[in-house]
Amino acid sequence: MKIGVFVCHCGTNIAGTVDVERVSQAASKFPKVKHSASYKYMCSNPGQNLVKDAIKKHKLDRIVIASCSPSLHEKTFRKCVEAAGINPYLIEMANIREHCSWVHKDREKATQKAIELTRLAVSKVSRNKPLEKTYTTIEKKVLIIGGGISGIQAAIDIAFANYPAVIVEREPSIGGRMARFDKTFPTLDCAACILTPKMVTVSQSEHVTMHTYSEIEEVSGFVGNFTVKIRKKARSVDINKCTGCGACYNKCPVKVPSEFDMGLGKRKAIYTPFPQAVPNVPVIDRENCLYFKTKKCGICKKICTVGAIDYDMKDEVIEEKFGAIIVATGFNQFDHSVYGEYGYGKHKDMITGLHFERMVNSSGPTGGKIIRPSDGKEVRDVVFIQCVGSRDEQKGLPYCSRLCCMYTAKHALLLREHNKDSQAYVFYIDIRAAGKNYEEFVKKVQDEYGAIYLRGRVSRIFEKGGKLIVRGADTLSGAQIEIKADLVVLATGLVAQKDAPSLAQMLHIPYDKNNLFTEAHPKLAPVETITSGIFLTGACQSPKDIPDTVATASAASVKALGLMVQDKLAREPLIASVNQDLCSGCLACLKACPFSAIEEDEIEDRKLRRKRTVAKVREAVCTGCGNCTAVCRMAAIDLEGFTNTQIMEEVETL
Amino acid sequence: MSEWEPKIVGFLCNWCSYAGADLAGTSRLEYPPNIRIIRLPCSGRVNPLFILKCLSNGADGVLISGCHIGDCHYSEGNFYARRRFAVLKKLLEYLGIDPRRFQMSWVSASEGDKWARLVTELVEEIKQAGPNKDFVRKND
Amino acid sequence: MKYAYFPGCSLHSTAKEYDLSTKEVARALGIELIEIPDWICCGATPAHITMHLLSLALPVKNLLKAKEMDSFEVVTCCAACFSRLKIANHFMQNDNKHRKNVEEIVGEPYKGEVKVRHFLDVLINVFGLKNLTERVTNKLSGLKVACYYGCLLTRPPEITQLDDLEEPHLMDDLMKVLDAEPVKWPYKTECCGASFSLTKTDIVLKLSGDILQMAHDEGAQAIVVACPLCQSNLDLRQAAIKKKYKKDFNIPILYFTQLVGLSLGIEPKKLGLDKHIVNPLPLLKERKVLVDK
Amino acid sequence: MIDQIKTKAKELLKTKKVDIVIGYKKASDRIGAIPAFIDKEGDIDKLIWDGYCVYNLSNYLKDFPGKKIGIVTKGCDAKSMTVLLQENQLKREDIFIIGIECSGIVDEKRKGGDIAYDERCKGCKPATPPIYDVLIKEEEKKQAPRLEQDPYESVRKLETKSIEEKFKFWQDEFSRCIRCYACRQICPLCYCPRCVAEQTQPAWFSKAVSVEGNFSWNVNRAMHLAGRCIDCGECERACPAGIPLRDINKKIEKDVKELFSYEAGVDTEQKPLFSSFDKNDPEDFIK
Repeated sequence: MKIGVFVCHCGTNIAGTVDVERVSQAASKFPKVKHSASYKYMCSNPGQNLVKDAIKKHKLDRIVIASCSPSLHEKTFRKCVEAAGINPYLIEMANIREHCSWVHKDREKATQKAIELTRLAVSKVSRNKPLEKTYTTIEKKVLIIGGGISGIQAAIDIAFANYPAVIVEREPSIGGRMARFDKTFPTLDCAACILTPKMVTVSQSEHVTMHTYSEIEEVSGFVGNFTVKIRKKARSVDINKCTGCGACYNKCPVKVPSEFDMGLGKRKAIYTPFPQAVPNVPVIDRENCLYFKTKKCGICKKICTVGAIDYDMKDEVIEEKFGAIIVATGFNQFDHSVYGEYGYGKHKDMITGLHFERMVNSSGPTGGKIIRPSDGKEVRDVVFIQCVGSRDEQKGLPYCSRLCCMYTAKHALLLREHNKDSQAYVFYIDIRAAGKNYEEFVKKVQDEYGAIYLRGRVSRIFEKGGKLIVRGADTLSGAQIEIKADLVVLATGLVAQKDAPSLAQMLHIPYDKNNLFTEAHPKLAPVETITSGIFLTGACQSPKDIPDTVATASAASVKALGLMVQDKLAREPLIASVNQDLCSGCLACLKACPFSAIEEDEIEDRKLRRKRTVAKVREAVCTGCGNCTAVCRMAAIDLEGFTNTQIMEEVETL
Repeated sequence: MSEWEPKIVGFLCNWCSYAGADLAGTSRLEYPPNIRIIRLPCSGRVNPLFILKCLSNGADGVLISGCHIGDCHYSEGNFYARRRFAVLKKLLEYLGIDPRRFQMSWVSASEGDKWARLVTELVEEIKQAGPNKDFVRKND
Repeated sequence: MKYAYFPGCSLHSTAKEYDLSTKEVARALGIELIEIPDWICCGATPAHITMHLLSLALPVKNLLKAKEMDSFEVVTCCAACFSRLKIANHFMQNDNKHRKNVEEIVGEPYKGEVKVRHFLDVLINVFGLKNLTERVTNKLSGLKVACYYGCLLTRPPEITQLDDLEEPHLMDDLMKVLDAEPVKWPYKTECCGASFSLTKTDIVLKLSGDILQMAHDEGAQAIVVACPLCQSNLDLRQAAIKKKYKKDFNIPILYFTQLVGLSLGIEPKKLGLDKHIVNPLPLLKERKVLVDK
Repeated sequence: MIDQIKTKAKELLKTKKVDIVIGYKKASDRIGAIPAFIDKEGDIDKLIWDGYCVYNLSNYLKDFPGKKIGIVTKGCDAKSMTVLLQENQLKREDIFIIGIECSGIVDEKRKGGDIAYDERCKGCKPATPPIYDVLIKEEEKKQAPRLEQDPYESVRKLETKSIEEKFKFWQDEFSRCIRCYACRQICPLCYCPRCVAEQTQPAWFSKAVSVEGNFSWNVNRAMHLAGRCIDCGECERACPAGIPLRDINKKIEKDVKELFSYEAGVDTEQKPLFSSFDKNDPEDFIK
């Protein structure tokens, strides 16, 4: 073994406090060190050449660079020694700048420490092993969970690059929340007008497969090679036969509140959630269908001319392989019934913003009329309350839901457009209109549409004389305010889907205390998760408006496509590996792995002359955290690059 | 004979504490030179046997430092470390090893100042605890 | 059922009828109330707006007296006393710094071990509404009442732990058992202005006036209260309200204990029904809920 | 009740439900009991049951790979089987547990004297095995009242000592350790193919009989049993140097119960102590 040590002056950054020459001399006497040298800037071209030349001249096989933090130049020097013919994992760095010369003033002590740090690095490198990058194949197909605007956009982007995408949507139609909206801020184009063309594009794309009325059942595998089980719930209508004529739901005798219309309208027991549904194939709601309840009726089956109705249809579980997964599961609304001051959600004429969207929509349940749900009368005075649930650590959410300021402003505008005599009152805490043309939009609503903005909280809402009395504080004037409202619209915050944690557990991606999925890095990896190959888009990660949702959908698609275009996937070799002879098969490591990167394996035990279970690392999944190594009592699992031998050698050198 | 200076080993996770110690350097925050840092990917990588090895090899103190809870680069590594070393710490104390000799901290990548302060305090504490004589491997 | 009874200053003066009716009801139901000997101020307004420590030490002193009686549960009727005693316990249980200071003052260790209950709580949750139903001999049928809880009974909820913060219902439940009709109204926990009852009476007139107006609008013939301060503001100020706002409500303000007493067949005088400013007797006569004796 | 055990053993062997029955038989001193491995019906009469049946027989399960085993099991021993099942070392279908609702065993040191409960039986309340296939109860008369004793009494006593006293105490105790590893061999949960104590790459700790070597071995043994040790007490019984190993095991048992509400050997589905965590685990010791 011939170790070379190279000590960097880093100008005066190191040399100013550390006697670099002495470090170099001391290092030359360390065991196995054949050569040591110092130079002004080791990372510069001449510096690197000095290393390369020395490797050739002295036939060095391992290198220690005593310089700055490895986070800066470890990669640089790996490349450097590789160019000189040494395996890039046979170098170590001694951090004598950040951890030494910059934090100590006493030259003698700093020099001593620098020598010891270099000694540590030498001892470690003496135990390094040459490592090779590993490669895995990639299944060229992307799974998109959720068929809202987020998932739709992602599918379009993936399909545009000629890669197959599969959308799994649990509702009978794609479209998600956006399909329920009337108009969109700040430009006021109608949601349907911009969404439906995209829905059609997706449905007609040869690269996109849609599984609507379906849910993810199980996910296994790892980046490039996910295996996913998808449950296709029994639709009771044959999707291949149905022509979408609508005769069945026209004749169906059962009426129930429509989920799509937030209970403001009715749908049939066989139904499509909305007229533009994609696919335009109805589904039977078996809980309410007379045939399923009483075995009588069967009108839909009789009337269907193509024989698409199939009462005996069963759930079907299919299994598919994917190279990447995009999670686009969207959001839910905050449940405002926790607020006693708002009447625990009991007032009939108090609705949420999403109800308002349905009401104001001309194809909605009221035909675009804004009415009081209690008596159906048209409204005049409407109070909008912002931050319902949001920014309330006591009873609600600690975070800002980001879009309520904007959609409330939009609602105030639409209210006036629908009814010239109406008056909007908006209670707010702060107006957060940070977006292109957003602030201008709010100003317009205030100035041109006469919405009265009141800065303060509502303390009580109660019914009196057929009206809702809204009492609150206007903190700007200091006055107590009481408004007799016909309708109160709550800008309820955005929350994670109820089953977000179970999906996250299935996917092995982290989620925060609000059940929102956690990105790999809040700034530098906002659509990645720490599980490679799984990406996030839209409001499942944090509340987002449509522009942000679409942007993250395209971002996630690019990330997924980045995988699709590779032939093989290179992985850092700094991962765990099992010495199966030492392994008892207790699987403590498997249970302690945050990434499910360990699986069971079976070996033929020569001593016992029988098969036994042992652990095995799934190299493509392992991230190299090393947690497994610390829970292994028999030290059968080790981490390359930070092996037990390397670390013990370092400690031994102390 | 020169004044005794304690020798301390620090097992630092690469993503938070090592970067925090780097930041202390970049910010030129001075602290005593008694600590030797061993870089690991995660506090979860630390095997309790490393601690024993340090102490029997002459270290006067051992520190494990990782990301704050919730910040772990591997999302959960520090949770496991926390549980593991809660048990070890109590056991060592029960067996008569001065609790000051084995400590744990969370230092984030932005807490250069905390790192400098932590090491300063640690060195002070270990100085008070005195040299680790009892537990050291005798030179044979 | 045996409790240490802490009446507080109001029940010995302005709210004598609350004290009377409570004792009558307790006697009738077999709930033993033993007044804490030498009880002192509970630490309400005069103490707690001037000196925080005093406002803890005073109630603790009282609770220690109760402890000496070997009684680990104290019952009080006044919402302010209830609040002070509960808050003192909360601090003694959860705040080491304050506990040390207070223990030094009262000269004894105390960790908040004496349980504090409001008489409403005892009636409903200990004696039980079902048991009470069986004891009602004189139903208050047709009597429309607005149950007014005021500010202190339910707030702060983590300390009082008595009833729903925004929509309390204990008294409403109780009234239903007596066959009275509690009206649905939104002002159950509005402020009556009690803190200003001597210093800024015009505020009291406005706030108490609003409460009376709302009760009136929702069809209440009487207001039922569980706090002597609420009672005195709503009862006492009706004349001044009439003068200032030209509104003559003439709504009797009754303690829940008085109505429970009536339904148990106790005669009005024993319940202090003759001690109100707005005379409730005509209404009670008209509704035929008075016991003929 | 020994008849019940014999009857069951006979039935198991006869019906070929098991290949072998592990139980107890009289030792050559005619007083103590030693493990019996019965594979012939004819040998069944050798089986005994009395207060001297102290061995934790689950330690022998691994010696019969591929065989179906019937095993006589006390409450505490069944807990170690729970851990073995948890850790994938046994297949439940390979063993038939003849569970004994035990009323305590004798203190071996007083062999020949009166039956007295062993130290470890004090404070053992549920003597019923957490898992079994058939449960045999001890006779009523032997069900002497169990002492309501703090199982951690001696741990607590040690905890109150000063650091120096503690070190002194353990240094004295460990100084007798001859590194024979009897504690490991007898432990049903020390099943590693190659113990770290014998590894050389790296050499985890000194193999020499020295203060730090002995300390290291014992800390290592204790940490490897954290959340796993079910206090069958075999290590202490086996230790020729009389080191109070249970005081170390109990210390960790107490700590993990207090810190994480974790108890070993109660549930086969439970995750190992160190392969799990709670987001709210205490961290007051962390700076």
